Amino acid sequence: MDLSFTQEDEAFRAEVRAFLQDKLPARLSDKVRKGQRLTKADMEEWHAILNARGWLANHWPVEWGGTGWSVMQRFIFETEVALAHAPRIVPFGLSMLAPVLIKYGSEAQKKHWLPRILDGTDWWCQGYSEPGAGSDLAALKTSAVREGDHYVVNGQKTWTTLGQYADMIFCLVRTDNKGKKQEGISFLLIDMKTPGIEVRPIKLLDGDYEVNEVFFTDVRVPVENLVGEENKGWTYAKYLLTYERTNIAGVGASMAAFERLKQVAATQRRNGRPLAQDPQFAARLARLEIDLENMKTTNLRVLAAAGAGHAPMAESSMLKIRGTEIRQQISDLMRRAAGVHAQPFVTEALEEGFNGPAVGPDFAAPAASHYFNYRKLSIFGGSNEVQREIISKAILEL
Amino acid sequence: MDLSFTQEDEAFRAEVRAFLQDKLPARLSDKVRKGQRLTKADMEEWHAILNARGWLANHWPVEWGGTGWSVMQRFIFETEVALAHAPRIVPFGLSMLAPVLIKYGSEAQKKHWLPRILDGTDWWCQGYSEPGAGSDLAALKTSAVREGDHYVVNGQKTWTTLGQYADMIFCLVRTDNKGKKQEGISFLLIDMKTPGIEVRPIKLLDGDYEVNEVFFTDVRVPVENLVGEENKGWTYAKYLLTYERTNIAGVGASMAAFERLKQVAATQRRNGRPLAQDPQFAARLARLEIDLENMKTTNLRVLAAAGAGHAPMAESSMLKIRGTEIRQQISDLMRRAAGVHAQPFVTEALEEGFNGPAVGPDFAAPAASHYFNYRKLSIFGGSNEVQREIISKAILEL
Amino acid sequence: MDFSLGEDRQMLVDTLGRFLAGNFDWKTRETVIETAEGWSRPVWAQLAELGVIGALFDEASGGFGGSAFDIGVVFAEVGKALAVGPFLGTLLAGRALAATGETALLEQAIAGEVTLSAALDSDAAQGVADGEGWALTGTQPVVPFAASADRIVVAARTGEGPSLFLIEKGAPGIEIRDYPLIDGGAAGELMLDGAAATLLGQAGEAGAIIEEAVAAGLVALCWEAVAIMDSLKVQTLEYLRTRKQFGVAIGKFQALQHRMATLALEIEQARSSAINAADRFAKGRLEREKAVSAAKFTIGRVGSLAAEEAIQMHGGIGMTWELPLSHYAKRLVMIGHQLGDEDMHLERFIALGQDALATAS
Amino acid sequence: MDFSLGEDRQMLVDTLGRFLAGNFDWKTRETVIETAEGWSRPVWAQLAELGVIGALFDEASGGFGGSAFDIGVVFAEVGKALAVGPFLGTLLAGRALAATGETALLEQAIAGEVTLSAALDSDAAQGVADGEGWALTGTQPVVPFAASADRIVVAARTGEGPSLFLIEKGAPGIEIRDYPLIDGGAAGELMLDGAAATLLGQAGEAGAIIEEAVAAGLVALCWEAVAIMDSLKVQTLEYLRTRKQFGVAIGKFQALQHRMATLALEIEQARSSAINAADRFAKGRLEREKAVSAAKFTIGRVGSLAAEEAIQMHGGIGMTWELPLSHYAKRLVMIGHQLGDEDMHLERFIALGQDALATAS
Repeated sequence: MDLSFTQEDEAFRAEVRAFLQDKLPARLSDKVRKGQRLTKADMEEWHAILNARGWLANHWPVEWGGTGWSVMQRFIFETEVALAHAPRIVPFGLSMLAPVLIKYGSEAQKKHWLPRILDGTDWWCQGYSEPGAGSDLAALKTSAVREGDHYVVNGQKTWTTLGQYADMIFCLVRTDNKGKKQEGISFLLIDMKTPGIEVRPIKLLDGDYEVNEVFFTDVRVPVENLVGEENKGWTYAKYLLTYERTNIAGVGASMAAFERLKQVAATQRRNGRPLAQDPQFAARLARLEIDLENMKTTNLRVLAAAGAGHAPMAESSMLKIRGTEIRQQISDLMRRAAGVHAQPFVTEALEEGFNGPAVGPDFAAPAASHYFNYRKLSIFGGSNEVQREIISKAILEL
Repeated sequence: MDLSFTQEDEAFRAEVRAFLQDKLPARLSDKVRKGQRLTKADMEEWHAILNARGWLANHWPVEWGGTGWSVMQRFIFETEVALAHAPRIVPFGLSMLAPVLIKYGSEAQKKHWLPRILDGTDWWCQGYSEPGAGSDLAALKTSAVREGDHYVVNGQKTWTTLGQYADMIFCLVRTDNKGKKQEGISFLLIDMKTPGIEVRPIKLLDGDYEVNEVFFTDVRVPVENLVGEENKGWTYAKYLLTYERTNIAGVGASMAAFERLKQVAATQRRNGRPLAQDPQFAARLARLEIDLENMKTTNLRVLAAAGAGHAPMAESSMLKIRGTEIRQQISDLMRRAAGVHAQPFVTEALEEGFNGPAVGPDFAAPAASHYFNYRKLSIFGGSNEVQREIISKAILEL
Repeated sequence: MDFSLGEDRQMLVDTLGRFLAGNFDWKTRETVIETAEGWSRPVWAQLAELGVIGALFDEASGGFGGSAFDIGVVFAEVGKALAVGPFLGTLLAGRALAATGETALLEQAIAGEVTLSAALDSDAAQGVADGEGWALTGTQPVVPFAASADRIVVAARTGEGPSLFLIEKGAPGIEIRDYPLIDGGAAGELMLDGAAATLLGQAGEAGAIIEEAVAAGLVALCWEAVAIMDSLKVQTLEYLRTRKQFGVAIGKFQALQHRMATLALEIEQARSSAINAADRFAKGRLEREKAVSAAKFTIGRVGSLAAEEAIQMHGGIGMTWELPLSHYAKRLVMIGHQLGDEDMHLERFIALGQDALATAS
Repeated sequence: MDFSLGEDRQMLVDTLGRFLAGNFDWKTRETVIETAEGWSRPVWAQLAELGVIGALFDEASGGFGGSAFDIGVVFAEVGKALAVGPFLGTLLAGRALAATGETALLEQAIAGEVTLSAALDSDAAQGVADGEGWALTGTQPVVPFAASADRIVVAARTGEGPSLFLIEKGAPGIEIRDYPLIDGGAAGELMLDGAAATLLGQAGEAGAIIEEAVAAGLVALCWEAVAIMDSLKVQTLEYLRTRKQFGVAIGKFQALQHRMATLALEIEQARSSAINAADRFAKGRLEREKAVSAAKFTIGRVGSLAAEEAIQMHGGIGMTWELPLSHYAKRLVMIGHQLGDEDMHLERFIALGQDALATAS
């Protein structure tokens, strides 16, 4: 056993750090570090920088623009990017649709769509959930009826993250009502500018807009936008959902957030001493640090197994549960650290270039918003209850 | 709202205290306080003392020997008895069978059995659970076949607490195999000296014997020992299980145990200071104290509602869950307080009159045994999982 | 022992409940929290007329109640309706005014003619004598509805020790940086730079008065919190009974049933803690303070659990602004941040226990 | 990065696992724990012959392994079989002997010719020079298999500071009050009254040696504990699959499924903590000590959860002496009490973090 990174890995890490030092704009990392809201342009800017370096689609096959990195290199990359407070890389085209296209799409589809994902021509969003189909995704009702060389789509999707910015949406639609609900689902690519599509942003409890409802009324979609075979969409959807994601635990993001929390605990005072020396807070912090350290190794173990050819399936459910719990706990301690200053809701302070007087310590402004917003982590991407079901069935065989 | 006890209640409490001061043998309270094992004679002695005072069957109707106390008086009595470290009052005849007989028994049965319970002639035990019927009690298989003026009983009961001392057992037996499993159950009183009964003590993980298997082979039971009607036993069994128990939370016992824990925390040292000043232990202790204080009021609220004529049913499930959790947590902190001295297993130290050299602090000897033994609290009397089912159905209507 | 509210208090509860249901419905709340002041003066005036403000104070101070249970039931209705307004500030300031004999101003507040607030951290400001009056300097954080208040009771440290003062809206040396709150309503940083102030009571003697006023505030917050938990529970159970996935109501899933059973049990424990706090309020100082800290700890612990479970069991819909549930959850978690959080009160409970031991020995 | 054991270590694991399965089965264990000594000398001799004792020490000390991972895998097999014997005492004493150059005695122990134990609380005894040797006074609590040990390594405080000594079975001034343990095996209170002792290494310089030996012991206990958790998990899953109530296997009840999923996840976290402890063992002092304290905290926390859940899900049968499960649960909880419990190691982890900050600044 040896948990050290190899010399090659360390050299790679140095290369990534140098790149981040050089190319990650301070304006962007500053916003991320402060917990300010990112604009569409912010995310596009970082996307383009990564693409220019050839590191954007690092998990794709080399022939389509991938880097050929090992799982460990990808882990290092994702960790370093997070520690440097880079903006999130919007995953819908790059990490969700692309693997499906690469595995199940036609040559024409790959040639057309993959380069456009890389160069940012198309901002993709995801049309999976519906009002009546959340955890029970296969219960979806949005219908696509074949009429000549088009499908006519009617129905509604919801929880479509960043759909307000999107050029394209990949959708699960029902093309057959007979048989089991998992059969009769197809996977369609739909241009958001097609007549009959309406996007309604959903205001979340933190006052921000990041998810949307998308309504389809007689939306005509060319048949060449069907991925794979008609009525086989559930296979592709499951592939997308269980697609081996090295970063599902979000260890890098949690490490970065935890570092910030530790700084806060060292300086913010309660009862005349730093929070880091407050018995209750210190214990919360230590428990979290230990759990995160353990998680890091759990993640590496899964990756090492993946590198050795063992496909992690249900293990990623464990990573998802504990990874999101840790991220939520960090945001929980951050809002606790803010004390009375968690209440003020100065939304201007969440925007770039805010110059007003700070209310309380600077970390406090987004603390409560983040805590409430991160409730989503245990709900989306397959709720943590659904992940427990998977563990129970697939690993524990109950 | 007024949570003070009335003057009458306080006068009653004083009376109970005076009685305990006067009549509870120091030898017995000493054993209880030290967590030593009680013998059959110990329990019988205390039973007789209470009976002599007329306070034994305080929850029975006055005509049969009850005291006519209010629920609040009974709560005060049970609390004071526990705080004085009196031995447990064995409940099987007194608090389990007797209410069933009083409600469903014949006049002859009441006249014969109730006085014998009071004067200690019969030590009763309970024949409910079977190897295949635990949480699913109604799945019981022990059969009773009518032959003339006898039932012939065959089968096996298990987890029969203190059955090794018993003169009599009340049993749920199957008298009919048709229809729903809840139908066809009867309630029989069986003399333990009848030929064909074998008692096999079960050794528990703490090395002690308190539960038994009871085997029945062609055991002949006179038909006059049937309680109520044949095949209606499930009704009586349920009545017994949900019989309004003022003391299900065990608040008095937990208060007594917590006081002892507090003394231990004030004197036992770790890292050069008393445990009460150790940040982690102090926090555990405070959380527990607060939860117990809350529980006490929750219990009183249920009692006050019962006094006002509202029959507590599912509320007693909440009391059972949290009451047993608190009791388990006290034993958990006690074993933690023992530190390295939790490991030594000096069983002689658990017997009265042990004169050998103590190993570690005196509270340590039974600490681990109790912790392991108290695992039973969340298992028996309807496991805490079964109680959650009851809450979910009866209170939450899910 | 008597757990009933009693006739008079029950009438107050019914009146207040009916009034808020009729005059501060969800639509009204949504409008009010978007206004600059963050509360509704007309609603407040009507509450005063109904005697709701007066219920927080005893007759000697010009009120009609003033027991901890009176405070509790008023704030429970506030919680149930998720009402916003200067309830807490009025309570804290009013208790301080009553304790220092300033009943004339308190009577105006009870009548709804004057709006009060309170900033009771005596370490956050200093007071120095300045001719006939006093001058205060320092910053008091997150003072409820500070910008709307006509008078603010301010704690400050003087040479004599912790002291209480009254400052007046618009007086020189006062600056208020006001803002909305994430759970509705408004507050402000009260920045004092030699602000003219009137001393309340005796300089240096305010410690016990502040502690008693804060204890009343803690009772209020705990009862408000329990009412919110009840509401979250009811809303969540309703959702569990009606929302279907995999062909059945999700309330049929045993894992959720058991979690709801645990939550229901914890809420009953929280209710008991709030009752204990009110019951011990009129007892000796140590008993009162242990009980309010125990309650605030319990409320904080169960409050986050209730808020998090309610949202989680709702799924995405529980995170939307549109659903009242999310606002109940936000208010509940933020109550945890007012007048000392869960951790602070656990530490305080431990310290009070050690004080008690030291006194006993 | 490499999470495989490597060929040699895998062979050791296989050999040891096979040997214990064949020579220390459940029946044997039941017999052995009822004996006065509480362990089996023939089995121990065979373990020595197989090289198992030697695997705990490096070649310079006469062993064939000695890395933290070697220690880990040996104790994992001990845990899997719930083996009793002077494993921990030999490890602790042996590491101290190796660090002080006493390899001759250690070699005898590795060969199974001499039985060792260790009592490493330097605050529990005092040592004073006594002619050529030393005299020790004090009581060392719960010394593993003390009555069976030929030699015991004892820590004591001298004028120079914490020091290590060797005492010999039966020497004057030594009294051992021995007893069985609730989790099997035996130990004793080691009462020293001017007992003749030989100094190991330099007087006053044992602090770092003791810390390193205890760290090795912590790695051992953590790996032992994880193996026990695995066993409890397997036994409980098997029970959940076969035990029927209400007409179905109880493993079909969702509430239990979700709890098992949580438990499985926590066990993986515990495994990671044990791996971290072994990995950091050869790093600098602060990294090593933080990792072993983090692991012991995790093991303690998850250990009680695993023991309690395993018993609860079994119901009454899980509490019986007859079922191996209850003994696994007892051993697991008692590991929490050895070499510092969960709370102590959390406090220590916090303190080490503050040391690190102080050093950095």
